[in-house]
Amino acid sequence: MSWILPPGASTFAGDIDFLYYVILVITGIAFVVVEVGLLVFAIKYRARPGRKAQYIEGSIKAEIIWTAVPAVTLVIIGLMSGGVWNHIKGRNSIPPNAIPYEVHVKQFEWNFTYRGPDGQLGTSDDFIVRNQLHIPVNRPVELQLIAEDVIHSFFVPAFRVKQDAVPGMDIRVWFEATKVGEYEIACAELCGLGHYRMRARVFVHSAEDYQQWLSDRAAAADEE
Amino acid sequence: MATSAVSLEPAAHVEAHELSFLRKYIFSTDHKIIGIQFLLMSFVFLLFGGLMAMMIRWQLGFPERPLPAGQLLPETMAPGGILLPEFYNSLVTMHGTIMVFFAIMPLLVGVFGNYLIPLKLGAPDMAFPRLNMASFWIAFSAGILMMAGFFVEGGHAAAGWTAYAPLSADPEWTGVSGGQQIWLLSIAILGLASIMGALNYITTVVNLRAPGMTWFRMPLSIWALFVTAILVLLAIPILSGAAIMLFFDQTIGTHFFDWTDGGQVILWQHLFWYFGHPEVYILILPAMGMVSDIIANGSRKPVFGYHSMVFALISIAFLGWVVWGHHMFQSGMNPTLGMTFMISTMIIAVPSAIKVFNWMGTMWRGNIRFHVPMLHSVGFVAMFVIGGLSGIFMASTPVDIYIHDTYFIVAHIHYVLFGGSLFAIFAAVTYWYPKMFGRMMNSTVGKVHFWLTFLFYNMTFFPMHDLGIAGHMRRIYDPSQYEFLQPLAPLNRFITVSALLLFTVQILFAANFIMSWFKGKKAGENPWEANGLEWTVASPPPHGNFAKVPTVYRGPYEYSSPLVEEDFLMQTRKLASDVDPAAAGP
Amino acid sequence: MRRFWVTSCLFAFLGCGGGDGGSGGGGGAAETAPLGNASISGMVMFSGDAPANPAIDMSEEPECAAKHTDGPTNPIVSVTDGHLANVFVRVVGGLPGGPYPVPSEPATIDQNGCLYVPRVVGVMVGQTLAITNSDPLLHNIKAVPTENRLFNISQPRAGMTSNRIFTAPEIMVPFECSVHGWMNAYAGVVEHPYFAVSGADGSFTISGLPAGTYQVEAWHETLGTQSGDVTVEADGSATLTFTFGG
Amino acid sequence: MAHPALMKPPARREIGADVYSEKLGMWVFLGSEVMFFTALIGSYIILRFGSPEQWAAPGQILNIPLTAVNTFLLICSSVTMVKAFAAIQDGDQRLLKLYMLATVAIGAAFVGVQAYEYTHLVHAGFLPSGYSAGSELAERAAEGLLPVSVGVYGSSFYTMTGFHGFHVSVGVICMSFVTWKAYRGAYTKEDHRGVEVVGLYWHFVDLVWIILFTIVYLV
Repeated sequence: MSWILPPGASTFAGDIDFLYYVILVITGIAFVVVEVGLLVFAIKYRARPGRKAQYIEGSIKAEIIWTAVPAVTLVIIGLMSGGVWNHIKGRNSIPPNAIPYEVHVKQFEWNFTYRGPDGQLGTSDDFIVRNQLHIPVNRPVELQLIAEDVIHSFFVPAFRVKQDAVPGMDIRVWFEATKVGEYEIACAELCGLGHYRMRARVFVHSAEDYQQWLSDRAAAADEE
Repeated sequence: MATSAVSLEPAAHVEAHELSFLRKYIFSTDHKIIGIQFLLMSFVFLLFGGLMAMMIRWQLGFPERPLPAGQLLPETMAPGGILLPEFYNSLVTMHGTIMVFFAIMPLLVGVFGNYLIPLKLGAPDMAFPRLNMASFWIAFSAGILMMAGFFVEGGHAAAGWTAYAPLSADPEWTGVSGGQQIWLLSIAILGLASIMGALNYITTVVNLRAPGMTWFRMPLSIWALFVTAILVLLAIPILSGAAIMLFFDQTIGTHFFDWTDGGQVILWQHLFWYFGHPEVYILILPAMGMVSDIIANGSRKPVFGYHSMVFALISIAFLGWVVWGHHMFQSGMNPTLGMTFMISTMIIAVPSAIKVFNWMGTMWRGNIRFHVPMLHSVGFVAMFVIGGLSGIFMASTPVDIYIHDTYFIVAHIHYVLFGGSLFAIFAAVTYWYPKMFGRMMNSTVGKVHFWLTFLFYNMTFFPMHDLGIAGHMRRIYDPSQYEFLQPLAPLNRFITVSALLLFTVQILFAANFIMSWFKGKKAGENPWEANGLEWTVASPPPHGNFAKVPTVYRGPYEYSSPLVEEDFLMQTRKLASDVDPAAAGP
Repeated sequence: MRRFWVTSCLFAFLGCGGGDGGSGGGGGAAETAPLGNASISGMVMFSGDAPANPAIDMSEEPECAAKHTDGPTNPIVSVTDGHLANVFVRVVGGLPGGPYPVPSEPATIDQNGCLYVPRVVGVMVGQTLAITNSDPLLHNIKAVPTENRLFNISQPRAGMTSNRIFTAPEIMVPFECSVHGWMNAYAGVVEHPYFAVSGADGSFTISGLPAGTYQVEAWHETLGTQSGDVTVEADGSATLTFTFGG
Repeated sequence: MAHPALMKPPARREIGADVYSEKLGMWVFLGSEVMFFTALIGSYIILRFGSPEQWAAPGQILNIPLTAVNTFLLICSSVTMVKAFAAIQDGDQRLLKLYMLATVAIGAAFVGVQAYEYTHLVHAGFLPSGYSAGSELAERAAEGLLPVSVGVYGSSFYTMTGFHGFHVSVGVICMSFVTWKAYRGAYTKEDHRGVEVVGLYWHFVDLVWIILFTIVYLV
C-alpha cells in the first residue's frame, strides 16, 4: 500500500504530483484531526453512571472558525490548481512547436497517424501505426483525438495525461515526455466489451532515434 | 388532480372498521406500512447489488479462475463459470444502478421519508396517502422491470450506470438493445415514483406539522428529508427527460445524442450530471440528518450548532446545482468552465466540513451511550470524512486529470455511499427498528456486526485509493492486460477477499433483523430515551399515529437540559414555563 | 420504427427465440433425406493479376504474429494459380419449395492468428454457427445484419465457443472484430442447403439436388457477384465455372 | 343544487402554509414539471446552437397558421377554465358545468388538431428521425430548398410537442373527471378544490405551449 505516485515521465508530472502531495498533506492533517478527535471524544466522553452531559447548544465562534478555515484552504487549493490546469488544458496552452499527430480512436484500437516525410498531416504520405505512438523526448507533441464510434479516453499514467475522445468534437491534447522509454496507453472511459484490452504503447525516443524510426517507417510505407 | 379526491382526514375514520389483509399490508395507505414495504424491497435490492459486487470483485481478484457456482449462469453470461466481458460490463452497470436507484435512494428517501416525516411532525399520515401507496407500487414495478433486463436477448444494459451516449445509444457498440431500453424505461418509471413521493413529503412537511412544530423545531432528519425531497422533485425530471430522449434515440431513431446527424454526444453527460450531482446529495443528505438525530441522542447533548446544520444542508442543496461539471473535467468540455466548476466544487466542500465539525462538537463533553445506532453513526462520521477529503483530490482539476476514472474515484464514491449512506442506514434501521416492529434488535449481534463491517469495509475500500494512485482504471474487466497493473494483482486479491468477508458478515445483520422481528425484546414507547414525537406513541404506532394532535413546546435536541432532572426532555412535554402555541398567537 | 416494435418494451424477453446461442446442437429440425442426389461442382477462376493483399501490422499482438511466420496479410482476394477462394456460391433459382432439412452439424468459423478461418462461411437458416476462438486473447464478434438480429459478443480466452442461429436468409452477414480492425468475415445465410464456398483451389460442390435447371450465383466480398445457369439430371452432376476479373 | 347534506365540509386550513394541501401539492408538482420541460427546452437550445443548419426556416416545414389557430384554442381554454373557477367561486353550478365542458372540448380539439398536424407532417416525410426516404420533403431538400438533413430538428420537434400533447391529453382526462364530478354536484362555493387544482395544471400546460410555440415554430 502506497500513497506515493508512480514515477512520472512528462513535464506535467512535476506540477500535478506537487499539487497531489500538497492536497495529501492538507487532507492528511484534516483526516488525523477528525479521526483522532472522534476517538478521543468517544473514549473521554463515554457514558458513566451519575454523569450528565454538558448542555451546550453551539458556539458562533467555533462555527466561524470551521467555516473560514476550510473555505480559505480550499480556495487556495483551487487557485493553485487553476494555473496548472490552464497550463495543461487551457485553450491556448498547446506550444507552437508541438509535433502534430492524429489519433483515430475506435472500438478497440488506437490508430496513430504520423506525418510523412513532407512534415505535414493530411497528405498522402501520412502513415498509420496501430497501437503504437512513437515520439521524441523533450519535445511537445499534440494529439488530435478523433473518436470514430463511442467515447474513449486517452490515458498515459506515466505522463499524467488523460483526455476523453468524444465523437463529433475537436479534441486536442498535448504533452512533453521527459524520459526515453516505453509506456502504456490505456483507455479510461468504458467503451464496450473490449474496453479492458484497449491498450497501446508509447515509445519515447531520443531525437536521433526518433528521426531514424521515422525514416525507416516512411521507407517501409513507401515500399507498399 | 387525483389528489383532489383524497379525503382530508386520512386516518381518522379508516381505523373504525377492520381492513382486509390485502388493504392492511399490501395496498396499504398507511405511511408506516409503506415505509416498511420500501425497507423490505430495498433490502432485497441491496442483496442483489451486493451479489453483483461480489461477482465483479471475483473477476478482478481472480481473473483467471471461474466464478464459484458460475456454471449455473447461462452461457451468454459466463460460459463454464468464466465471466464474459459483456456480462462484466452489465454487472458493473447494474451494480451501480441497483445500489443508487433501488437500494440507497429508496432506503433513505422511501423508507425514512415515509416512516419518519408524519411521525416526527405529529401528523396522522402523509398529505396524500393514496399517492404514497401508488409511489411504492410504481417503484416496485420499476424494480421488477429493471431485473427483467437480465433475461432479454443481448443481455442487460452495459454502458455503465451513467449510460454515456453513444455507447448506450446504439446497440451496435455493446450488442445490447432490449436491456438498455428496459434500463431507460425502468429509470423513467422510478423517476415518476420518486417525484410522487417527493411531492408528498414536501406538502406534508409544509402543511401537516403539529401545533408548535415551527420550522426551527424540526429535527435535522426532517430538515434533511425535506431538502432532499426538493432535490428529488427538481432533479429527477431532468433524468427522466434525458432518459426519454435516449430511449427515443434507441427506438424511433431520433438523433439527440447522435453526432452523425446534428446531435451532441456530450449533451447526455450534461443532462445526466445536472441530475446526477443533486442525486449525489439526495443519497447523503438524509443520512446526515438521521445521523445528527442519533448522535445527539447517543451523546445526550443538543446538536452542536443546530442552525448552522440547517443552513449547511440548505447551502449544499443550492450549491449542488452548480457543480455538475466536475464529473466532466476530462470530457472535452471548455477548460474555462472547468475552472468555474472547480471553484464551486471547492466551495461545496465547506458545508460538509461544517457538518463534520458540528457532529464532533455534539459529542464533545457529552455522556456518550454507545448503543448500536450510535456506533454506526460515529462510523458514518469517520468514514464520511474520508470520502469528503478524497473528494478534494478530484476537485482539483489537474490532479483529477490523473485520478479521473480510476479506482480512486471508486474508493471515493464507496466511502461516501457505503461508509456514509449505508452506515447511516444501519444506524437508522437499528434506531427506529423498535418503533417499526415493537421489538429491539439484538445489541450484541449488532455490535459484532458493526465492528466486523467497519473492519472489512475499510479493508475493502481503503486500498482502492492505492489502486487509483497507481493508475488502475475503473470498469476494467481484466487488469492483468496492462503491465503497469500486474504488480497490483495481490492488492486486488486482498480487496476481493475483504469484500467477500464484508458481504458475508452482513448475514449477521439480516439474521438480527429477521430474528428480532419475532423474538426481539419488547420495546417500550421510548427505548432510547429520545425527545422526538415518534417516541410518545406506542411501538409500533397505531393507525393514525396520534390519539390526539400533539402539541410541541421545544426543539428536538433538549438532551441534558438543566430544566429537568432526566437527561432528555421530550418535545411534547409541557413544563410550567411553556406557553401553549395556540395561546401565543400566530 | 421497425426496430422499436421488434426490440423494445417488456415483451422482448418473451420472444427471445431470435438467435440466441448456448443450446448447442442443430436447429432441432428432424433430419429428412435430401431431395435428390444430383450435384453441381465447379471452379471459381480469377483472370489477370491478383491485387496485392494489404499487410497486417500485428506488432502489438505477439501471440497472433507468432502464428504467421511470413508477414501476415489480409486475404481479401485469395488467388492461387488463377483459382479464387472464398467465393460464396448458392442456388438462387429453380429449386422446388421447401421445407429443407436443417443439418444438425453446426457450421464453424474459427478465429486463429487474428484472422477468421474460414473467411467466408455458409449457414442455413436455423442451423447453428459455432464460432470458436483459438487465440489466447480477446476477440469480439460483431455482426450488424439487416435481416437478422445484431449481436456483439466476446471471447476473452482460447477455446471458447459461441453458437448463433440465424432466423432469416441474408447475403451476407458481415462479421468483424473490433479489437483487430482488419478481421472481417462473411456468413451467407440461406434458407436451403444448396450453397458452397470455394476452397483454396477455387473448387466448390453443391450436392443433394433433385434434377432440374438451376440459377446459381457467386458472391465475392470485393469483386461483386456473378451468376450462371446449369441443368442437372437425377443422380447426375454438372459443372459450372465462374471467372472474376481483376 | 346538491342537497346540503351531501356537500362536504369546507376545506380545513392546515397548519403551515396558507394553502390547502392539494393546491400546494399541485404547485410542487408543477415545479417538477418545469424542470422536465427545462430539460427538453434546454437540450433544444443546445442542439439548435450546435447544428443550426438542420433547422428549416419558420413555416417551411411546419404549418404555422394551423398551429397559431391551435394556440389560440388553447388560450381560449385557459379563459374558459378561469370562467369555470370564477363560476364555482360564486357558487354557480350551471356555469361551472358549462365552462368545464367547454374547456374539455377545446382541450380535446387541441389534441385533435395536433394529431392532424402530425399525420400531415409524417405524410409529407417529416419524421422524428428526419426525412423519410423518397418523400416530398426529401425531394425538396435534394433540390436545395430545405436543409440537407433535419434529423435532430425532427427529433426535438416531435419529442417536445409530443410531450406537451401528452400533458394536454392527461389534462383533458383529469378535467373530464372534474366535469363528471361537477355534474354530480361535488363542488360548492366553499369547497371546489378539484376545480382550482386542475385549473392550475391547465394554465401551466397552456403557458408551456406558448413557450414551445414560440421557440419551435416561430423562431
